[in-house]
Amino acid sequence: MTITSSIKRDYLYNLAKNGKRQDGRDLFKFRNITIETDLISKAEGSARVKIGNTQVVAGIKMNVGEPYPDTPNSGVITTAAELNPLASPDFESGPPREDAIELARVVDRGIRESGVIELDKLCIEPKEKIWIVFIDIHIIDYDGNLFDAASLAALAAILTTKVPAKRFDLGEDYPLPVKDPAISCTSVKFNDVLIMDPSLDEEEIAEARITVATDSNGDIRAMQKGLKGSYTVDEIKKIIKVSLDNGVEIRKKLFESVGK
Amino acid sequence: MTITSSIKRDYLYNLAKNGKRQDGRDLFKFRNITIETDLISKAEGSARVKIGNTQVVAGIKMNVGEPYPDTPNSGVITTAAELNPLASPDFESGPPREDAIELARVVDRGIRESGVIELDKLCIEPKEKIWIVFIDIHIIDYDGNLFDAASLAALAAILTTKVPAKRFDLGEDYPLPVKDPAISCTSVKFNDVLIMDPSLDEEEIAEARITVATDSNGDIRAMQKGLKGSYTVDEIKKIIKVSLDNGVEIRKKLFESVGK
Amino acid sequence: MTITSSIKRDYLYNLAKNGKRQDGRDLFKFRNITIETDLISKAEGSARVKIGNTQVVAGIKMNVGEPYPDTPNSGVITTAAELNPLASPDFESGPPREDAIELARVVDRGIRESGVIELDKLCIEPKEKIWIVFIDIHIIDYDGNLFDAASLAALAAILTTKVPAKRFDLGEDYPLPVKDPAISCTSVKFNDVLIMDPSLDEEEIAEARITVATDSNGDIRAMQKGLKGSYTVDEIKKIIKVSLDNGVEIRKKLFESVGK
Amino acid sequence: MESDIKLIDADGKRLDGRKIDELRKIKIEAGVLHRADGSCYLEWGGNKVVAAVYGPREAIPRHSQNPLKAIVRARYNMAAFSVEDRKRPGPDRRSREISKVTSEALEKIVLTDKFPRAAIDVNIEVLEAEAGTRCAGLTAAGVALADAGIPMTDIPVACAAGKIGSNDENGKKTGGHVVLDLGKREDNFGDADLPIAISPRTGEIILLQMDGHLTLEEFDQALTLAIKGCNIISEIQKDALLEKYQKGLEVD
Amino acid sequence: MESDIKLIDADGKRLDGRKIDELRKIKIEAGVLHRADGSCYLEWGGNKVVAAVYGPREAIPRHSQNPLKAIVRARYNMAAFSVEDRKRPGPDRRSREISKVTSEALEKIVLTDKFPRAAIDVNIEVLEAEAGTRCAGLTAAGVALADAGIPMTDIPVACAAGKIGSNDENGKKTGGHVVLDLGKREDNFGDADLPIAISPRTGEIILLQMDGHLTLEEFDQALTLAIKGCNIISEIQKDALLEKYQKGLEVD
Amino acid sequence: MESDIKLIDADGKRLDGRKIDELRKIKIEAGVLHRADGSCYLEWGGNKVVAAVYGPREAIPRHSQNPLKAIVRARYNMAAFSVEDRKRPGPDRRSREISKVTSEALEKIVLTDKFPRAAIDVNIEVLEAEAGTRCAGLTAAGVALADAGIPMTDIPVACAAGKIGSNDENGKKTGGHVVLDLGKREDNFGDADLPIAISPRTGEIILLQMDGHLTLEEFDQALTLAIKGCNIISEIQKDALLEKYQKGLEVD
Repeated sequence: MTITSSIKRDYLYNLAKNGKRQDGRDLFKFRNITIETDLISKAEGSARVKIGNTQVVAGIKMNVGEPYPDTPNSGVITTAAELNPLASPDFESGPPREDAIELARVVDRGIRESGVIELDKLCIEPKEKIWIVFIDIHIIDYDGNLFDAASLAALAAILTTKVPAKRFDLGEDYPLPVKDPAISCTSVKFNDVLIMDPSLDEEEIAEARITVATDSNGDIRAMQKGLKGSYTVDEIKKIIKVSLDNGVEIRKKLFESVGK
Repeated sequence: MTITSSIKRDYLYNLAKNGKRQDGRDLFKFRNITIETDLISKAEGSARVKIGNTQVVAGIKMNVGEPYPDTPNSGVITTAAELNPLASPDFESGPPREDAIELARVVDRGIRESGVIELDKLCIEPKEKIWIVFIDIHIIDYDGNLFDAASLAALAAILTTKVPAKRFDLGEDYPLPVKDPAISCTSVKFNDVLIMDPSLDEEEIAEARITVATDSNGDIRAMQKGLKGSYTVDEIKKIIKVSLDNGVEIRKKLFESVGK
Repeated sequence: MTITSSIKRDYLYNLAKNGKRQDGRDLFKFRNITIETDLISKAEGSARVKIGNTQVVAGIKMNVGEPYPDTPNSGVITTAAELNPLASPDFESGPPREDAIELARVVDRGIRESGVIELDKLCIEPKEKIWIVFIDIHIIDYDGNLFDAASLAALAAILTTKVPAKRFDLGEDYPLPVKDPAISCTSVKFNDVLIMDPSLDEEEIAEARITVATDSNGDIRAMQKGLKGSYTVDEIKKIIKVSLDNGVEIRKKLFESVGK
Repeated sequence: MESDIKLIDADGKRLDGRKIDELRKIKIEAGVLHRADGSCYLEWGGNKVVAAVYGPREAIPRHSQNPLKAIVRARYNMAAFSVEDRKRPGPDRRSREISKVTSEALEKIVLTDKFPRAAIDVNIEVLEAEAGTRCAGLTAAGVALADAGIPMTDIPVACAAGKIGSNDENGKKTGGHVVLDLGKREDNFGDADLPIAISPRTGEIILLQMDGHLTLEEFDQALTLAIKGCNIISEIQKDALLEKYQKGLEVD
Repeated sequence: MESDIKLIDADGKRLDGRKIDELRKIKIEAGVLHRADGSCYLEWGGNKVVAAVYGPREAIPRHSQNPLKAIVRARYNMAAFSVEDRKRPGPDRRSREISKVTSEALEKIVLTDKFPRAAIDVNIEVLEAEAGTRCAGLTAAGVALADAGIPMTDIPVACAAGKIGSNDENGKKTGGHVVLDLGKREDNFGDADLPIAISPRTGEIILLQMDGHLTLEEFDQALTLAIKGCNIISEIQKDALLEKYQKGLEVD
Repeated sequence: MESDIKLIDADGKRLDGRKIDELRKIKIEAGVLHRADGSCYLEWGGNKVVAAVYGPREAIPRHSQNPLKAIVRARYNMAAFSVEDRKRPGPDRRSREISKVTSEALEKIVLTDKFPRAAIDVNIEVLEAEAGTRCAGLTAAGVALADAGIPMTDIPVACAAGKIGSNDENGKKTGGHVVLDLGKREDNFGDADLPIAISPRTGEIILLQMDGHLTLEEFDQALTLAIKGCNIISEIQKDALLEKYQKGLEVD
């Protein structure tokens, strides 16, 4: 840790101990979230999500392909994330690194485990032809909390996706069959303090990070702990509670944005 | 720029200002060109081209494959160039770098845009089977102006290629269907001087480079500007004129070499 | 060569000149060899071989695939070796390097040239379907002489492999059709001394290495010379003789281990 | 072939209703990103491009440094979802070539000798592609460089001209029309494309590529038209920068 | 779907006869390799894992060094023959994610500030895989680190709990059972998996992932059960280390 | 199998009319390239090979340097068009193995301790391949090294011997013939191949590989024959170098 970051750390920690944050937020409150959809006419679905200054674009392309042998009646999802050098002076071009892989896998897990895309409705011809859903996530501006921004952008794109049946001579286009999405909420910990939706400054001093995806029943659909710190059982229960609360609000905002 | 190259630069520039060059050539004249064909009996077509000391070998292999969905009646060309470490102390082995990629793409463009290979005659069975033409270019000795040497070697190989129909049980071998080739001529600029067919020394001090491919009607079929310098409109017109003149002579030499 | 290794070199050389070795072995004797098979129930065949402290695990997986066009009635072998960073502080993760490639190719050659796997019995349907035999070799602990340990582990795995016909709806599983294996014996040379089955210390000072694979007729099936030293004709003849002698003993031990 | 598509009608109107010397609609916004030192969002017809500039900063790896001046590294990248058929992520040969010629063009304009050993990184992200992305990318990069305060001799700008409608049903040449700024179908079924970039103050050409088939006269017309396009777009670039600075003043 | 597989019977017995809170059979052996500074062989149900530790040693490449403390680099790798369908050799996205979360978990436990600029390399090789390899790997790594004499605050240990049997034939939720340490078919056809790693002395959670569907109550049950599993395995780890040291004494 | 091809006739003549101990036609030219420090063009039967040597020069990257001597880096590469079925460009496992054994063989001959920290790069480019390219490549490399003036103890040379014609129609061994320098079809359908490289002055063997099936007696015969072949080719190498120097003198 450099001297600058140790000063920043003390400053942010002292704020947090008193329930305050740099930008005036409550400890468990998200920054302002905006969601736009249908940006990219070439894509089957697309969305731009901003959480504070963090900005992510997700696009969905679909293709006809073969099912995996062990799921002959099921469509396929594939999720990729690029930590584009556009978004941060610290991102480099090149093959995806550990961070980008973890990001893509956590977003993928949130989508997959919640069953938001009804994969069994994406079978065209059992054993022969299914739809492949490519979810590509581009980080455009990085100011902390990529997990939630990426996940939310992917969901907004998914919920507005049209299956391009016409392009493949399979009838008229129709909306991608979807179910209730799981909303991902990420918090970090430094010293003994927990905060939701970390900004970049807060991420840089974080010791541990946890992402919780919850559904509209209030159930948990996916979790991922990261970084080198640890949590007590009580901290984890607290985080789940707060993630649920935020999840409710974000879900509402998501449904408004996609017109549902 | 090192001191050596700045001395070289001044020397070559002073020569050029007086219309002279290191090797006694006129500013707009090529070095001696030799073209040999049918070197490699395993290849469907092959050629070795020397421009001065620069030496390039091109070989053509053909294979039966599937057409692209959007061109179901058309053969496919694929062009690759290796800046072999054989050819220069500065070339390294490994995956192709920007220079090799640009070289391959410019050669490819010259071939593709001139339509020298009649791709629509390389369809065996619409939507199912077409001929793939692999053009592989090996730089053997690098003394400047790879673009023209590579392009000319590719053309000489193309013009002497036999379609290996017999090997694929598709009847007798026959000459690759070809049309009028576009001849590529490259010039560089340093200070305000333009010269054709730069040697390595001249390339090393060049600020800008331009390649012009012209056909036997005197029309332009492809162009590529490179390096960090700029051109005025008048300079570009001048270069096109000189490229046309040289193109006529090189085309004649090419036809003689391939017996046409 | 560091000072340490030059001292070690002198020490080991002086021992060897008097027909002695660090661990008390004769110059042409192997360390203790143990062979276990059927370790990995997921694999079609598997074995762990220890030669002294060197430890190698080999596993065989089989799959149904297409034959090569030029051998339409023949199964396919593919051999890969990983110099796992588990096994040595000097091994790095990443794509296989020259050493791992040479190792895999020498093991592969020993297997292929001896015809131990009867590839012509691995044809399921001529031109259409054959068995592919994947031989994967993991170096677990590296204390010298990987060539022989890897080769022996591969053989022990091969000789206990069951063709997984049932998994592919091709009838009952049955033993992989095999013939007489060729046993690989490796020796190294330093100064004018030859020794068999080098330990890591001995390998580090070796100038030349030679691997000889011999069959039960006493014939030679594959050889590979490595490292920067040279051999006289007489040395090579001597090595072949000694390799044959060791081969007889190792073959016996192999057959006992696999219950043949 | 598909040459029976009528790219231009009897009145000289093009498929999308444009005149021969008319640009597609262009919208430029400067300073759209928080992290980047300078940035630009650009829409040009159906193209959507973001450019971000980082630098001058120490060039890494070290061996890429030039002890006498800064290096300019443009990186052109297309999003997987930017085109009809999903593109595999990561650079391909086409994007690496565009990155190279763009870097070279920008290096001519940037006052690189002010920053020895430094790198100026120009990231161009194509979110949606519809003919002419290299010109769109370079034009956006010019604005982002200016927004980043990178000293330059000028704001570089790019535009293409091309030729359409010259093939009759037998594929024979029948004249054709030199037009400004090819659209998607014009690019696919047209006869030539000539993208250029210039320094608008001096008119110097810093990027030039040509594909297709042009007579010398057509080339001259196309070059003149493309330069004209560049000059129009140059004004839009300046307006975008002005608007950003005005916004900045309002906020303060 | 395959949800008609009956993962748990009326008596609460699982497919392999285990009780709800029963672990699969675990066997741990410390110090099994000659070259490594510390090592461990672990069998856990059908999983077979070897872990080897090298270090502390100079971190290479240099730019990976932390001037204030050691870095812990776990590398999880599956043998090509470890699974039913041969796995292509080399790291895939899954193994790289597991390597990352394992490295992070171990770094919490190792006293890294004792070894500035050093690397501690933890190689985890999965020879045979059958559900739960990440827990098996981390548990083996803990023993190998202790065997290497790396100073730690504790010996880290991992275990998973999960949920099975909650889908009726229509795929509707019908309760289900929270169980310890999912087996292969439970993992494939179950409803949720919650692998965790803890520091057993303090109970702190150093790794946690969750896939599937759990109510808050089920999560609490699963977390409690997984911690219980960790504590049982922690004893097996210590026995293995003790046995090795005793053997060492006998030999001397 | 294809063993019904008659590789040798009743008179001991081979498919291409050669005698048992006869080499294919070899043509060597030294100093064929302008840029390289030394070079060689070699035709050997249907093989066409160019070798170029650069160095001694500073070894890069630095960590590849040996502070006590030069490293010799041979790089064997086959052109995509050198074989019947187009080869994908770039090194494959076979070419990397050949590069390795060739580097090791050459390093024995070069006086590497004269050039600490240096690299001597030997590039071998196979333009056309027809059995025996590794011997052709090493032989060309020997001439290129001499042409570059690299101090060596000798000019290395390579040649193979093999066995053909030993399978009757049932695939049973029936004797067979040990022959010099296998041609393409002999290599494909023969019984064994033994490529070696030697230092011709001392007769020391610096490269040796063997594939196939040889009795001890056959091995001895093959080795003797291959050494004989090497010695013949060694003279052709020296003639080529001599010719180049004579030409050099004529020009001056």
